[in-house]
Amino acid sequence: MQEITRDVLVNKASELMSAGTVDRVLGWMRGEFDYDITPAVFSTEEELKNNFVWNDFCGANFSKYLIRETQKSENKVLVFLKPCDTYSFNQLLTEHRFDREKVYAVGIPCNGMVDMTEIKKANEAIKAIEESGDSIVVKTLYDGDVTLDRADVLLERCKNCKSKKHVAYDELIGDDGEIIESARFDEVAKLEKMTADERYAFWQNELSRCIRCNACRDICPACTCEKCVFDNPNSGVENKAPADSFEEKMFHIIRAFHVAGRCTDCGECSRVCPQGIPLHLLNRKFISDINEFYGEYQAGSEVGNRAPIVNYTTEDLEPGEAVGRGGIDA
Amino acid sequence: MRKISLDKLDLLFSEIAKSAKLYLPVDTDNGAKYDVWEDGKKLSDALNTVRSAKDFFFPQTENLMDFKMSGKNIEIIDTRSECEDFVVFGVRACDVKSFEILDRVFLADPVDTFYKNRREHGVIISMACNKPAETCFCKTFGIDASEPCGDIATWKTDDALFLDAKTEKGEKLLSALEKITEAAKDADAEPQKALIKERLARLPLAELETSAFGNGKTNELFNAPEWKDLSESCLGCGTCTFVCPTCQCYDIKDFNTGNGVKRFRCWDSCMYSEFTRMAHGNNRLSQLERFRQRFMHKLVYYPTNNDGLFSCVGCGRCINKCPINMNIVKVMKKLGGKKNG
Amino acid sequence: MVDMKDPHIPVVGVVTDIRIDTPDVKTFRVVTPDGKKAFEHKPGQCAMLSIPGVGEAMFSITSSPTNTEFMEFSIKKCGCVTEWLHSMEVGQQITIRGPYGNAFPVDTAFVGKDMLFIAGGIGLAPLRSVINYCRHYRDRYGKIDIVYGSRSMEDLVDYKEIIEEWSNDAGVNVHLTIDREQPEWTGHVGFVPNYVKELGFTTDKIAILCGPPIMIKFTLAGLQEIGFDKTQVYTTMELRMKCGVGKCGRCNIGAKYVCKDGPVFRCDEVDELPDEY
Amino acid sequence: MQMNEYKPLIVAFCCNWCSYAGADLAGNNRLSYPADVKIIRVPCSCRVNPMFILRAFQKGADGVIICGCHPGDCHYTSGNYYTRRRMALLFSMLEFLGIERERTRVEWVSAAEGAKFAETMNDFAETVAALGENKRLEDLRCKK
Repeated sequence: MQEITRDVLVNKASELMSAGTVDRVLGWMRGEFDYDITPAVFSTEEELKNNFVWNDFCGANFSKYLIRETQKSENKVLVFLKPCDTYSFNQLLTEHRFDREKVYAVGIPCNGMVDMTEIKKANEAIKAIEESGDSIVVKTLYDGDVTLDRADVLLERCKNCKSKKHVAYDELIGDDGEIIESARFDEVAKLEKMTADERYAFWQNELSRCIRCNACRDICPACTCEKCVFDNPNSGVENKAPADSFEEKMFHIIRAFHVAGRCTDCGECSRVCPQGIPLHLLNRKFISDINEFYGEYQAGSEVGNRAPIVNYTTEDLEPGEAVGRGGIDA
Repeated sequence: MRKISLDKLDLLFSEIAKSAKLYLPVDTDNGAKYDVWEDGKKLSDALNTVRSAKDFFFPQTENLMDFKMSGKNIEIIDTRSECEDFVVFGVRACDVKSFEILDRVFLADPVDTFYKNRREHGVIISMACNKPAETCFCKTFGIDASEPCGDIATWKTDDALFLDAKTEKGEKLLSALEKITEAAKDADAEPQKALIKERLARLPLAELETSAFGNGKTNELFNAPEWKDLSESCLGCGTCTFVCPTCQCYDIKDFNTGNGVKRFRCWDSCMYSEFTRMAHGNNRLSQLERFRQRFMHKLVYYPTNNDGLFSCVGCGRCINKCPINMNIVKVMKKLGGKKNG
Repeated sequence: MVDMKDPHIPVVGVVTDIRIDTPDVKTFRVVTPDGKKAFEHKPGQCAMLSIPGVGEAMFSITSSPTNTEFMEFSIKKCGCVTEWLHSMEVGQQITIRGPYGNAFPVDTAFVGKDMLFIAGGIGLAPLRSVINYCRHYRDRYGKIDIVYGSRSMEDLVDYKEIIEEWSNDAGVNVHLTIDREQPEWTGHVGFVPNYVKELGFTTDKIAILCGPPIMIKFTLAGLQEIGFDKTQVYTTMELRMKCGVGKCGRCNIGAKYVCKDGPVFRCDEVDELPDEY
Repeated sequence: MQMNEYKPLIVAFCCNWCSYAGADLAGNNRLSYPADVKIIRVPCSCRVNPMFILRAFQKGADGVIICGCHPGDCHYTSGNYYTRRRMALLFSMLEFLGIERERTRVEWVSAAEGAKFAETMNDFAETVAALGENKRLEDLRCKK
């Protein structure tokens, strides 16, 4: 079970609403099943009581919704932020994307969210999903109950959680955690150790599945351009479908580049990809390069940080030195 | 009706593959997908493929024609060629139904010859769903997953595969398979059908119904206040449209290759902000309008123009894939009055 | 299959004449390379013109079907395709496909009626083919009134044809207006909707409206004020079209596809559509 | 180079204030460099968007080189410092995707370094020629 129950959050939200601190709540809304949870704006206590959920499937990061939501009204909106969400929150503030004064942020601890795709890989026809300690019990329609180790079916980003610490909030429920030395760059390092041919084959296989649905871009809290270059018919690259394998690569390279230095590694891109492409690896490659070339940098850790890509020193390494480093085949 | 024992499936596939390219669902790390059968490829047990079967007839991108330009002159090069025969095995009842829905768009006058070409050269072997999932609601749209259509319908039991030809194309193929299959009585497949029927009736979405939608409901639903809440968190991505077996909106674009121009067609999504952008402006400016368009099209506009046939087949892909878990079931329940509530 | 004609595949057209109508409107004459009309059409129908590499766009055919030699398109510069079209020279080849959409019921509902054409700006383009059709079969229709307004004198499309041909026809009355006073302008000054009301037409006519949406809205209201019924008023919405063949899924207003069910609608039919235009 | 030998197509983005003039100087001094180097003049090396580089590969380039002012000498004070960071990250990413790292390069060439310009181009063309045709960032539609 999560330490913080749904009721605690509902009560907190109701309390803030009746006190007039906020007039609406950005929260997770119950779906048809245990796992299909939708981000929603709750404006009455009644709605909160009936439809608010907090369970293993509340992966959605609300930070980006704040841009639209804060433009709607002069009143404050309550937002629940998991530790990783707070980094996106800060990054958006750094970029002046929403008005901090219109938000009341409540930090909530998180034990990691479960990846439904992972569960469904082995189990189809699911009646219900229950949490019990470190296990997840999947009740199926035809094959009885299946017990899974919770740690095995966490979202990738949660398996490699980088921080249980909230870096922004007005109020915190429960105890704050710590920044974690995670193994999140291991996969990047593994790829770097492969030969160029192997890496090419790996990405060719992964990116060839892209259907250009733009879900990665549209969910990304760093992708907040009013008009994306890939939507602009005059850009010459407004490619609605991957008509050639080149275009898949271009889209993903450019997208990762556009968020380089601003990506907080929230992992939403990989979570939502309908084709299961490990897009976070591209972002992490940039993060790990930035760390290595220009010093440790975590986007969103503080408001007002200058992103490394809009910064420089006269002593930076040369592009020629940037390649072929750190185990990459020479 | 014919039957073949399951341990001879490879024989069946190799026999079919002798005369035409055979596609079937195979397992990958990221769910099942249709792949060309070759020796060693195993039929997936998954309920359905991640991407729908519409790709066979309406691929994500296809070249329509080429142009060569020289000075003020233009040469139009018709690049069409006769499609090779192919067979798709293991298509579920919902996806088979989606072909009928696409047919009514692409085969309506004026006929889309790119679509028709592939449609005429493809043979569909459907397969009944032994284990329909919680996200299935094909029954809502009058589809019976225990009696799939297609050119040949099949039922898989614990030890055998039953095959029943449904069309002329199917009969031709099935008769070519006579020497490796054995005769079976219709009654032999009945227990399996009954089992599936019973399972379908017990699905969580079995009660979802359509009486609030369909022909003539446009004005009633168009201004419904519920659209605002429903579309509130929609990201405007194209996931639902691209995994949907019936979404068929497309765009035609030109690509200058440096030695000519290729005009190609690609899937487009009514959820995209630029979808209806024309020289004079954009017809649907808000996400609410775009969101409404998608569901109104499936549940009202399409049936209005097509004798009440809905353009959703209840395959459940959008339920599984939407990044924010908004889907047609939630829309139907919210707009469908008391019955669906 | 591949010997069948596909609706997406166009034919080559040659631009044989380019007329500068206004600072941002040009009229292009198009024939096939062997000098014929690319296809037959009815008044109000559209055609898809394209320049490979730039794109396709839908335009009303401005010439009358009674013209057996060529087709004409009056095109306002407003996007990439139109910009390209405006930059071309005589002799340039383009591609053309069509005709698309329904047409004005010139041979049924309009027969024997007095006609009132009301256009604003480039809105004259779709009406020109109907006007010239009616002029060609002059005895089939009653009196013809044309109310046409534009921002300024220079912005009146087909000014030469209006003055030299239309105005001289028996039973054709042309009423021109411009939005603001100009020294060399001796005609009426004012917006189209007000002018229509001032002119005070009898209500036994068929009215055909085309122009900017705001003009259509107010003119329609004005017509209703002086006693017109919506069933007497027609308009065209070809601006929304994209593929032209009822498949791409863009132009619909409710369940109606503008490229198949339209672009010509009677105003009472428009009323039944959801408010999405 | 032999006539029948494969000649790579090189796109060189040259800063208006230094390497473009450097290329001019190379020409004036009759220093030869491969004719298959297509120079694109940019106002500053930092004008080069990563998309330009990818698009060059798409349209058939086998190698892309960016030439700018020496660090510290930027006409706009700091443009080339940004170039340096961006390209370091981009090239590293291209390598991560398995694209041969020798296909992309950044060189600092001043207006006075006509010889360096020619030398750089000769060297780069040779390196790219050794790699052969660009296959990993090609767009099949653009192939004849």
